[in-house]
Amino acid sequence: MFRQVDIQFEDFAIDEVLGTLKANTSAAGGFCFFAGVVRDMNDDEEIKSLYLEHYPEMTEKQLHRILDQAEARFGLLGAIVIHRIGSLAARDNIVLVAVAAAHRGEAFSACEMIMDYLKTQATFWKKEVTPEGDRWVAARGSDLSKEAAWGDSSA
Amino acid sequence: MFRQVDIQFEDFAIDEVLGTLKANTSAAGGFCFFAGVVRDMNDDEEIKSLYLEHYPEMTEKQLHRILDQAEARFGLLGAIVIHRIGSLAARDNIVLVAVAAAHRGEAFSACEMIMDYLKTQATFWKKEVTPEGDRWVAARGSDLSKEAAWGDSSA
Amino acid sequence: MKVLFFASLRETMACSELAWTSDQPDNVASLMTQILLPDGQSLASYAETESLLIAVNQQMVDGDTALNPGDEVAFFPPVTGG
Amino acid sequence: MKVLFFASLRETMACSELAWTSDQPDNVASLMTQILLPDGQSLASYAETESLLIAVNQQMVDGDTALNPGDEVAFFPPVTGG
Repeated sequence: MFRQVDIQFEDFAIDEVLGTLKANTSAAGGFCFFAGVVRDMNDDEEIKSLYLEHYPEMTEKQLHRILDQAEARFGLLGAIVIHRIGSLAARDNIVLVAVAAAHRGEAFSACEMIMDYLKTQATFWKKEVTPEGDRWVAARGSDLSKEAAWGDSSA
Repeated sequence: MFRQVDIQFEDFAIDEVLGTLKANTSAAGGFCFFAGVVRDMNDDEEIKSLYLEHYPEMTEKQLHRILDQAEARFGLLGAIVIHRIGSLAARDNIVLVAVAAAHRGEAFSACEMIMDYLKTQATFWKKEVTPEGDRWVAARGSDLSKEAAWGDSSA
Repeated sequence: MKVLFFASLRETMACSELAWTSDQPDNVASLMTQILLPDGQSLASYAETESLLIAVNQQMVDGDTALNPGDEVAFFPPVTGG
Repeated sequence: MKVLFFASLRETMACSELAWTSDQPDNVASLMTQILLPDGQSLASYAETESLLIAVNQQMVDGDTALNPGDEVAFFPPVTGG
Protein backbone atom coordinates (compact mmCIF):
# COMPACT_ATOMS: atom_id res chain seq x y z
CA MET A 1 0.00 0.00 0.00
CA PHE A 2 1.25 3.47 -0.86
CA ARG A 3 1.28 5.70 2.23
CA GLN A 4 2.33 9.17 3.28
CA VAL A 5 2.08 10.92 6.67
CA ASP A 6 2.77 14.64 6.96
CA ILE A 7 2.69 16.83 10.04
CA GLN A 8 3.13 20.39 8.87
CA PHE A 9 2.44 24.07 9.49
CA GLU A 10 1.35 24.67 5.87
CA ASP A 11 -2.09 24.18 4.41
CA PHE A 12 -2.81 21.20 2.13
CA ALA A 13 -4.33 20.98 -1.35
CA ILE A 14 -6.76 18.10 -1.85
CA ASP A 15 -6.42 18.05 -5.65
CA GLU A 16 -2.67 17.62 -5.26
CA VAL A 17 -3.25 14.75 -2.79
CA LEU A 18 -5.64 13.08 -5.26
CA GLY A 19 -2.95 13.43 -7.93
CA THR A 20 -0.37 11.79 -5.65
CA LEU A 21 -2.73 8.91 -4.86
CA LYS A 22 -3.57 8.41 -8.54
CA ALA A 23 0.13 8.43 -9.49
CA ASN A 24 0.94 5.80 -6.86
CA THR A 25 -2.00 3.42 -7.09
CA SER A 26 -3.25 1.58 -10.13
CA ALA A 27 -6.67 -0.07 -10.28
CA ALA A 28 -8.06 2.38 -7.72
CA GLY A 29 -11.64 3.31 -8.57
CA GLY A 30 -12.70 5.08 -5.39
CA PHE A 31 -11.08 7.91 -3.47
CA CYS A 32 -12.51 9.10 -0.16
CA PHE A 33 -11.36 12.24 1.64
CA PHE A 34 -12.18 13.70 5.01
CA ALA A 35 -11.23 17.30 5.74
CA GLY A 36 -11.55 18.78 9.22
CA VAL A 37 -11.60 22.55 9.68
CA VAL A 38 -11.38 24.88 12.68
CA ARG A 39 -14.91 25.50 13.97
CA ASP A 40 -15.94 29.13 14.38
CA MET A 41 -18.11 28.23 17.41
CA ASN A 42 -17.57 25.61 20.14
CA ASP A 43 -19.69 25.22 23.30
CA ASP A 44 -21.42 28.51 22.39
CA GLU A 45 -18.16 30.46 22.41
CA GLU A 46 -16.75 32.21 19.37
CA ILE A 47 -13.41 30.71 18.33
CA LYS A 48 -10.92 33.31 17.10
CA SER A 49 -8.05 30.92 16.51
CA LEU A 50 -6.59 27.63 17.57
CA TYR A 51 -3.15 26.45 18.65
CA LEU A 52 -2.21 22.85 17.84
CA GLU A 53 0.48 21.17 19.93
CA HIS A 54 1.77 17.63 19.39
CA TYR A 55 4.32 15.08 20.63
CA PRO A 56 6.74 15.11 17.70
CA GLU A 57 8.55 11.82 18.34
CA MET A 58 5.27 9.94 18.78
CA THR A 59 2.65 11.45 16.44
CA GLU A 60 4.02 10.12 13.20
CA LYS A 61 4.46 6.64 14.70
CA GLN A 62 0.86 6.64 15.94
CA LEU A 63 -0.45 7.68 12.53
CA HIS A 64 1.52 4.86 10.89
CA ARG A 65 0.13 2.39 13.45
CA ILE A 66 -3.37 3.58 12.57
CA LEU A 67 -2.64 3.10 8.85
CA ASP A 68 -1.29 -0.41 9.62
CA GLN A 69 -4.64 -1.29 11.16
CA ALA A 70 -6.66 0.19 8.30
CA GLU A 71 -4.47 -1.67 5.80
CA ALA A 72 -4.91 -4.98 7.65
CA ARG A 73 -8.67 -4.54 7.71
CA PHE A 74 -9.48 -3.11 4.29
CA GLY A 75 -8.18 -3.68 0.77
CA LEU A 76 -6.52 -0.28 0.62
CA LEU A 77 -4.31 0.76 -2.27
CA GLY A 78 -3.11 4.05 -0.80
CA ALA A 79 -3.56 6.42 2.13
CA ILE A 80 -2.32 9.93 2.88
CA VAL A 81 -2.74 11.69 6.23
CA ILE A 82 -1.86 15.37 6.62
CA HIS A 83 -2.28 17.10 10.00
CA ARG A 84 -1.46 20.73 10.57
CA ILE A 85 0.16 22.11 13.75
CA GLY A 86 0.78 25.59 15.13
CA SER A 87 -1.58 28.56 14.96
CA LEU A 88 -4.71 28.26 12.83
CA ALA A 89 -7.55 30.72 12.24
CA ALA A 90 -11.27 29.91 12.36
CA ARG A 91 -12.32 27.95 9.23
CA ASP A 92 -8.72 26.99 8.38
CA ASN A 93 -8.12 23.38 7.33
CA ILE A 94 -6.74 21.18 10.15
CA VAL A 95 -6.63 17.60 8.91
CA LEU A 96 -6.94 15.62 5.71
CA VAL A 97 -7.34 11.85 5.48
CA ALA A 98 -7.29 10.55 1.90
CA VAL A 99 -7.76 6.93 0.93
CA ALA A 100 -7.67 5.03 -2.39
CA ALA A 101 -9.37 1.66 -2.72
CA ALA A 102 -10.54 -0.62 -5.50
CA HIS A 103 -14.15 -0.24 -4.34
CA ARG A 104 -15.95 2.68 -2.82
CA GLY A 105 -17.34 0.86 0.23
CA GLU A 106 -13.84 0.09 1.45
CA ALA A 107 -12.68 3.65 0.72
CA PHE A 108 -15.46 5.11 2.89
CA SER A 109 -14.96 2.63 5.74
CA ALA A 110 -11.17 2.93 5.82
CA CYS A 111 -11.28 6.75 5.73
CA GLU A 112 -13.78 6.87 8.59
CA MET A 113 -11.84 4.31 10.67
CA ILE A 114 -8.59 6.27 10.23
CA MET A 115 -10.34 9.50 11.33
CA ASP A 116 -11.97 7.79 14.34
CA TYR A 117 -8.63 6.34 15.47
CA LEU A 118 -6.79 9.61 14.80
CA LYS A 119 -9.23 11.41 17.11
CA THR A 120 -8.41 9.17 20.09
CA GLN A 121 -4.86 7.93 19.41
CA ALA A 122 -2.86 10.59 17.57
CA THR A 123 -0.94 12.82 20.00
CA PHE A 124 -2.32 16.24 19.11
CA TRP A 125 -3.90 18.77 21.48
CA LYS A 126 -5.95 21.85 20.61
CA LYS A 127 -6.04 25.09 22.54
CA GLU A 128 -8.79 27.52 21.55
CA VAL A 129 -8.42 31.28 21.67
CA THR A 130 -11.83 32.81 22.52
CA PRO A 131 -12.88 36.36 23.54
CA GLU A 132 -12.98 34.99 27.14
CA GLY A 133 -9.39 33.75 26.96
CA ASP A 134 -7.54 30.57 26.02
CA ARG A 135 -8.76 27.07 26.88
CA TRP A 136 -7.64 23.52 26.13
CA VAL A 137 -10.27 21.60 24.18
CA ALA A 138 -11.77 18.73 26.19
CA ALA A 139 -11.79 15.23 24.70
CA ARG A 140 -15.24 13.94 23.77
CA GLY A 141 -16.68 10.71 25.06
CA SER A 142 -18.42 10.23 21.71
CA ASP A 143 -14.99 9.91 20.07
CA LEU A 144 -14.10 7.02 22.39
CA SER A 145 -17.40 5.30 21.52
CA LYS A 146 -16.71 5.70 17.81
CA GLU A 147 -13.24 4.20 18.22
CA ALA A 148 -14.62 1.31 20.29
CA ALA A 149 -17.26 0.60 17.64
CA TRP A 150 -14.50 -0.63 15.29
CA GLY A 151 -14.00 -3.49 17.74
CA ASP A 152 -10.22 -3.35 18.04
CA SER A 153 -8.63 -0.31 19.58
CA SER A 154 -5.08 -1.45 20.10
CA ALA A 155 -2.46 1.15 19.26
CA MET B 1 -29.09 23.12 3.31
CA PHE B 2 -26.77 24.62 0.70
CA ARG B 3 -26.73 22.50 -2.45
CA GLN B 4 -25.26 22.53 -5.93
CA VAL B 5 -25.58 20.00 -8.77
CA ASP B 6 -23.38 20.31 -11.86
CA ILE B 7 -23.31 18.10 -14.94
CA GLN B 8 -20.38 19.24 -17.03
CA PHE B 9 -17.72 18.33 -19.57
CA GLU B 10 -14.95 20.08 -17.59
CA ASP B 11 -12.91 18.62 -14.77
CA PHE B 12 -13.56 19.68 -11.15
CA ALA B 13 -11.25 21.02 -8.45
CA ILE B 14 -11.90 19.60 -4.98
CA ASP B 15 -10.20 22.48 -3.16
CA GLU B 16 -12.53 24.91 -4.91
CA VAL B 17 -15.53 22.77 -3.92
CA LEU B 18 -14.34 22.77 -0.28
CA GLY B 19 -14.06 26.57 -0.49
CA THR B 20 -17.64 26.83 -1.80
CA LEU B 21 -18.94 24.56 0.96
CA LYS B 22 -17.05 26.53 3.63
CA ALA B 23 -18.36 29.84 2.28
CA ASN B 24 -21.97 28.58 2.35
CA THR B 25 -22.12 26.62 5.59
CA SER B 26 -21.30 27.83 9.05
CA ALA B 27 -20.76 25.48 11.98
CA ALA B 28 -19.60 22.70 9.65
CA GLY B 29 -16.78 20.73 11.23
CA GLY B 30 -16.58 17.77 8.87
CA PHE B 31 -16.31 17.59 5.11
CA CYS B 32 -16.40 14.27 3.28
CA PHE B 33 -15.60 13.85 -0.41
CA PHE B 34 -15.84 10.92 -2.76
CA ALA B 35 -14.07 11.10 -6.11
CA GLY B 36 -14.58 8.45 -8.77
CA VAL B 37 -12.09 8.10 -11.62
CA VAL B 38 -12.02 6.18 -14.89
CA ARG B 39 -10.49 2.75 -14.24
CA ASP B 40 -7.58 1.75 -16.46
CA MET B 41 -8.67 -1.91 -16.31
CA ASN B 42 -12.17 -3.44 -16.17
CA ASP B 43 -12.99 -7.15 -16.47
CA ASP B 44 -9.35 -7.78 -17.45
CA GLU B 45 -9.54 -5.43 -20.43
CA GLU B 46 -7.47 -2.30 -20.79
CA ILE B 47 -9.65 0.82 -20.88
CA LYS B 48 -8.38 3.46 -23.27
CA SER B 49 -11.19 5.93 -22.75
CA LEU B 50 -14.81 6.24 -21.73
CA TYR B 51 -17.86 7.95 -23.18
CA LEU B 52 -20.50 9.18 -20.72
CA GLU B 53 -24.06 9.66 -21.97
CA HIS B 54 -26.95 10.95 -19.85
CA TYR B 55 -30.63 11.91 -19.98
CA PRO B 56 -30.33 15.70 -19.69
CA GLU B 57 -33.89 16.54 -18.63
CA MET B 58 -33.86 13.87 -15.92
CA THR B 59 -30.36 13.60 -14.48
CA GLU B 60 -30.35 16.85 -12.54
CA LYS B 61 -33.81 16.11 -11.11
CA GLN B 62 -32.67 12.67 -9.97
CA LEU B 63 -29.60 14.10 -8.29
CA HIS B 64 -31.76 16.65 -6.45
CA ARG B 65 -34.14 13.86 -5.36
CA ILE B 66 -31.13 11.96 -3.99
CA LEU B 67 -29.98 15.08 -2.10
CA ASP B 68 -33.55 15.50 -0.73
CA GLN B 69 -33.32 12.03 0.75
CA ALA B 70 -29.85 12.57 2.20
CA GLU B 71 -31.00 15.87 3.69
CA ALA B 72 -34.09 14.26 5.26
CA ARG B 73 -31.97 11.51 6.80
CA PHE B 74 -28.85 13.31 7.99
CA GLY B 75 -28.13 16.69 9.55
CA LEU B 76 -26.44 18.00 6.43
CA LEU B 77 -25.31 21.60 6.10
CA GLY B 78 -24.27 21.45 2.44
CA ALA B 79 -23.81 19.10 -0.51
CA ILE B 80 -22.27 19.47 -3.95
CA VAL B 81 -22.47 16.84 -6.68
CA ILE B 82 -20.45 17.21 -9.88
CA HIS B 83 -20.68 14.56 -12.63
CA ARG B 84 -18.77 14.76 -15.86
CA ILE B 85 -20.15 13.71 -19.25
CA GLY B 86 -18.62 13.22 -22.72
CA SER B 87 -15.27 11.64 -23.51
CA LEU B 88 -12.90 10.87 -20.65
CA ALA B 89 -9.47 9.25 -20.64
CA ALA B 90 -8.31 6.48 -18.29
CA ARG B 91 -7.63 7.91 -14.78
CA ASP B 92 -9.64 11.09 -15.46
CA ASN B 93 -12.01 12.23 -12.73
CA ILE B 94 -15.67 11.26 -13.33
CA VAL B 95 -17.68 12.20 -10.26
CA LEU B 96 -17.35 14.20 -7.07
CA VAL B 97 -19.75 14.06 -4.12
CA ALA B 98 -18.93 16.59 -1.40
CA VAL B 99 -20.80 16.92 1.87
CA ALA B 100 -20.56 19.28 4.85
CA ALA B 101 -21.98 18.29 8.22
CA ALA B 102 -21.66 19.37 11.83
CA HIS B 103 -20.22 15.97 12.77
CA ARG B 104 -18.00 13.62 10.83
CA GLY B 105 -20.15 10.50 11.23
CA GLU B 106 -23.01 12.17 9.38
CA ALA B 107 -20.67 13.52 6.70
CA PHE B 108 -19.35 10.02 5.95
CA SER B 109 -22.79 8.38 5.96
CA ALA B 110 -24.46 11.04 3.82
CA CYS B 111 -21.62 11.06 1.26
CA GLU B 112 -21.75 7.26 0.96
CA MET B 113 -25.56 7.19 0.69
CA ILE B 114 -25.51 9.84 -2.06
CA MET B 115 -22.90 7.83 -4.01
CA ASP B 116 -24.82 4.56 -3.56
CA TYR B 117 -28.05 6.17 -4.80
CA LEU B 118 -26.27 7.97 -7.64
CA LYS B 119 -24.93 4.61 -8.88
CA THR B 120 -28.43 3.12 -9.27
CA GLN B 121 -30.70 6.14 -9.81
CA ALA B 122 -28.85 8.86 -11.71
CA THR B 123 -29.39 8.56 -15.47
CA PHE B 124 -25.81 8.18 -16.71
CA TRP B 125 -24.43 5.40 -18.92
CA LYS B 126 -20.78 4.56 -19.58
CA LYS B 127 -19.37 3.15 -22.79
CA GLU B 128 -15.79 1.88 -22.62
CA VAL B 129 -13.34 2.06 -25.48
CA THR B 130 -11.02 -0.97 -25.29
CA PRO B 131 -8.48 -2.42 -27.75
CA GLU B 132 -11.20 -5.01 -28.60
CA GLY B 133 -13.76 -2.32 -29.44
CA ASP B 134 -16.45 -0.34 -27.65
CA ARG B 135 -18.81 -1.81 -25.07
CA TRP B 136 -21.51 -0.49 -22.77
CA VAL B 137 -20.63 -1.02 -19.12
CA ALA B 138 -22.97 -3.51 -17.40
CA ALA B 139 -24.72 -2.49 -14.20
CA ARG B 140 -23.49 -4.33 -11.10
CA GLY B 141 -25.74 -6.29 -8.80
CA SER B 142 -23.58 -5.20 -5.85
CA ASP B 143 -24.66 -1.60 -6.49
CA LEU B 144 -28.33 -2.58 -6.12
CA SER B 145 -27.52 -4.36 -2.84
CA LYS B 146 -25.71 -1.27 -1.54
CA GLU B 147 -28.69 0.93 -2.43
CA ALA B 148 -31.12 -1.51 -0.80
CA ALA B 149 -29.02 -1.55 2.38
CA TRP B 150 -30.08 2.06 3.06
CA GLY B 151 -33.60 0.72 3.53
CA ASP B 152 -35.51 3.22 1.42
CA SER B 153 -34.87 3.31 -2.29
CA SER B 154 -37.67 5.50 -3.55
CA ALA B 155 -36.63 8.00 -6.18
CA MET C 1 -46.26 11.79 -26.54
CA LYS C 2 -42.50 11.77 -26.88
CA VAL C 3 -40.61 8.48 -26.49
CA LEU C 4 -36.87 8.47 -25.70
CA PHE C 5 -34.25 5.71 -25.80
CA PHE C 6 -30.80 5.86 -24.20
CA ALA C 7 -27.44 4.08 -24.27
CA SER C 8 -27.42 0.45 -25.52
CA LEU C 9 -31.19 0.56 -26.11
CA ARG C 10 -30.77 3.69 -28.23
CA GLU C 11 -28.27 1.76 -30.34
CA THR C 12 -30.48 -1.34 -30.52
CA MET C 13 -33.46 0.80 -31.55
CA ALA C 14 -31.27 2.86 -33.88
CA CYS C 15 -33.31 5.77 -32.54
CA SER C 16 -32.96 8.43 -29.83
CA GLU C 17 -36.38 9.98 -29.94
CA LEU C 18 -39.74 9.00 -31.40
CA ALA C 19 -42.81 11.24 -31.72
CA TRP C 20 -45.72 8.93 -30.81
CA THR C 21 -48.60 9.79 -33.12
CA SER C 22 -50.45 6.45 -33.16
CA ASP C 23 -53.33 5.69 -30.77
CA GLN C 24 -52.74 6.84 -27.18
CA PRO C 25 -51.98 3.74 -25.07
CA ASP C 26 -53.52 3.45 -21.58
CA ASN C 27 -50.31 2.62 -19.82
CA VAL C 28 -46.59 1.94 -20.25
CA ALA C 29 -47.03 -1.82 -20.68
CA SER C 30 -49.46 -1.23 -23.54
CA LEU C 31 -47.06 1.22 -25.22
CA MET C 32 -44.28 -1.38 -24.94
CA THR C 33 -46.29 -3.95 -26.93
CA GLN C 34 -46.65 -1.39 -29.75
CA ILE C 35 -43.01 -0.25 -29.99
CA LEU C 36 -41.12 -2.50 -32.40
CA LEU C 37 -37.38 -3.10 -32.55
CA PRO C 38 -35.57 -3.23 -35.91
CA ASP C 39 -35.63 -7.06 -35.69
CA GLY C 40 -39.43 -6.97 -35.45
CA GLN C 41 -39.90 -8.02 -31.81
CA SER C 42 -41.78 -5.68 -29.47
CA LEU C 43 -40.13 -3.72 -26.68
CA ALA C 44 -42.32 -5.75 -24.27
CA SER C 45 -40.80 -8.98 -25.53
CA TYR C 46 -37.26 -7.46 -25.46
CA ALA C 47 -37.83 -6.50 -21.81
CA GLU C 48 -38.51 -10.15 -20.92
CA THR C 49 -34.82 -10.95 -21.37
CA GLU C 50 -33.10 -7.56 -20.96
CA SER C 51 -33.18 -5.29 -17.91
CA LEU C 52 -35.04 -2.11 -18.77
CA LEU C 53 -35.84 0.96 -16.68
CA ILE C 54 -38.78 3.25 -17.45
CA ALA C 55 -39.28 6.94 -16.70
CA VAL C 56 -42.41 9.00 -17.34
CA ASN C 57 -41.92 12.75 -17.20
CA GLN C 58 -38.42 12.21 -15.76
CA GLN C 59 -39.65 10.04 -12.87
CA MET C 60 -38.85 6.32 -12.54
CA VAL C 61 -42.03 4.23 -12.88
CA ASP C 62 -43.14 0.67 -13.64
CA GLY C 63 -45.23 -0.77 -16.46
CA ASP C 64 -48.59 -0.20 -14.74
CA THR C 65 -48.18 3.56 -14.91
CA ALA C 66 -50.95 5.33 -16.84
CA LEU C 67 -49.97 7.49 -19.83
CA ASN C 68 -51.46 10.75 -21.07
CA PRO C 69 -50.99 12.78 -24.24
CA GLY C 70 -47.98 15.05 -23.85
CA ASP C 71 -46.12 12.65 -21.57
CA GLU C 72 -42.40 12.11 -22.07
CA VAL C 73 -41.70 8.38 -21.80
CA ALA C 74 -38.11 7.12 -21.63
CA PHE C 75 -36.70 3.58 -21.81
CA PHE C 76 -33.14 2.75 -20.88
CA PRO C 77 -30.86 0.05 -19.46
CA PRO C 78 -29.78 0.11 -15.78
CA VAL C 79 -27.68 3.22 -15.15
CA THR C 80 -23.89 3.00 -14.82
CA GLY C 81 -22.71 6.45 -13.79
CA GLY C 82 -20.48 7.38 -10.86
CA MET D 1 15.08 8.44 31.92
CA LYS D 2 13.42 11.36 30.25
CA VAL D 3 9.94 12.45 31.38
CA LEU D 4 7.73 14.59 29.10
CA PHE D 5 4.53 16.53 29.75
CA PHE D 6 2.14 17.89 27.09
CA ALA D 7 -0.74 20.32 26.69
CA SER D 8 -2.72 21.21 29.85
CA LEU D 9 -0.52 18.92 31.97
CA ARG D 10 2.58 20.70 30.67
CA GLU D 11 1.03 23.97 31.86
CA THR D 12 -0.04 22.50 35.21
CA MET D 13 3.45 21.07 35.77
CA ALA D 14 5.02 24.27 34.43
CA CYS D 15 7.44 21.88 32.74
CA SER D 16 7.84 20.25 29.32
CA GLU D 17 10.67 17.88 30.01
CA LEU D 18 12.32 16.48 33.12
CA ALA D 19 15.59 14.52 33.27
CA TRP D 20 14.88 11.78 35.88
CA THR D 21 18.06 11.31 37.91
CA SER D 22 16.58 9.99 41.18
CA ASP D 23 16.23 6.25 41.91
CA GLN D 24 14.99 4.20 38.96
CA PRO D 25 11.32 3.29 39.63
CA ASP D 26 10.13 -0.25 38.80
CA ASN D 27 7.09 0.83 36.85
CA VAL D 28 5.03 3.81 35.70
CA ALA D 29 2.75 3.78 38.76
CA SER D 30 5.77 4.03 41.05
CA LEU D 31 7.22 6.92 39.01
CA MET D 32 3.86 8.72 39.27
CA THR D 33 3.95 8.65 43.07
CA GLN D 34 7.36 10.35 42.95
CA ILE D 35 6.57 13.15 40.47
CA LEU D 36 5.24 16.18 42.34
CA LEU D 37 3.06 18.95 40.95
CA PRO D 38 3.77 22.60 41.87
CA ASP D 39 0.93 22.39 44.46
CA GLY D 40 2.71 19.49 46.19
CA GLN D 41 0.38 16.62 45.25
CA SER D 42 1.80 13.64 43.36
CA LEU D 43 1.02 12.89 39.71
CA ALA D 44 -0.56 9.64 40.99
CA SER D 45 -3.00 11.59 43.12
CA TYR D 46 -3.66 14.09 40.27
CA ALA D 47 -4.51 11.15 37.96
CA GLU D 48 -7.22 10.02 40.38
CA THR D 49 -9.37 12.99 39.32
CA GLU D 50 -7.97 13.96 35.90
CA SER D 51 -7.81 11.78 32.78
CA LEU D 52 -4.21 11.05 31.95
CA LEU D 53 -2.65 9.03 29.15
CA ILE D 54 0.80 7.46 29.42
CA ALA D 55 3.32 6.58 26.72
CA VAL D 56 6.63 4.79 27.19
CA ASN D 57 9.02 5.06 24.25
CA GLN D 58 6.20 6.54 22.14
CA GLN D 59 3.84 3.66 22.78
CA MET D 60 0.61 3.99 24.78
CA VAL D 61 0.82 1.97 28.02
CA ASP D 62 -0.82 1.68 31.44
CA GLY D 63 0.54 2.14 34.96
CA ASP D 64 1.73 -1.46 35.34
CA THR D 65 4.31 -1.04 32.59
CA ALA D 66 7.88 -1.68 33.76
CA LEU D 67 10.45 1.09 33.33
CA ASN D 68 14.13 0.89 32.43
CA PRO D 69 16.94 3.44 32.42
CA GLY D 70 16.93 5.33 29.13
CA ASP D 71 13.15 5.08 28.70
CA GLU D 72 11.20 8.09 27.47
CA VAL D 73 8.06 8.41 29.58
CA ALA D 74 5.32 10.86 28.55
CA PHE D 75 2.20 11.99 30.41
CA PHE D 76 -0.61 13.89 28.70
CA PRO D 77 -4.36 14.53 28.72
CA PRO D 78 -6.66 12.73 26.23
CA VAL D 79 -5.77 13.80 22.69
CA THR D 80 -7.92 16.31 20.78
CA GLY D 81 -6.55 16.43 17.25
CA GLY D 82 -8.42 15.99 14.00
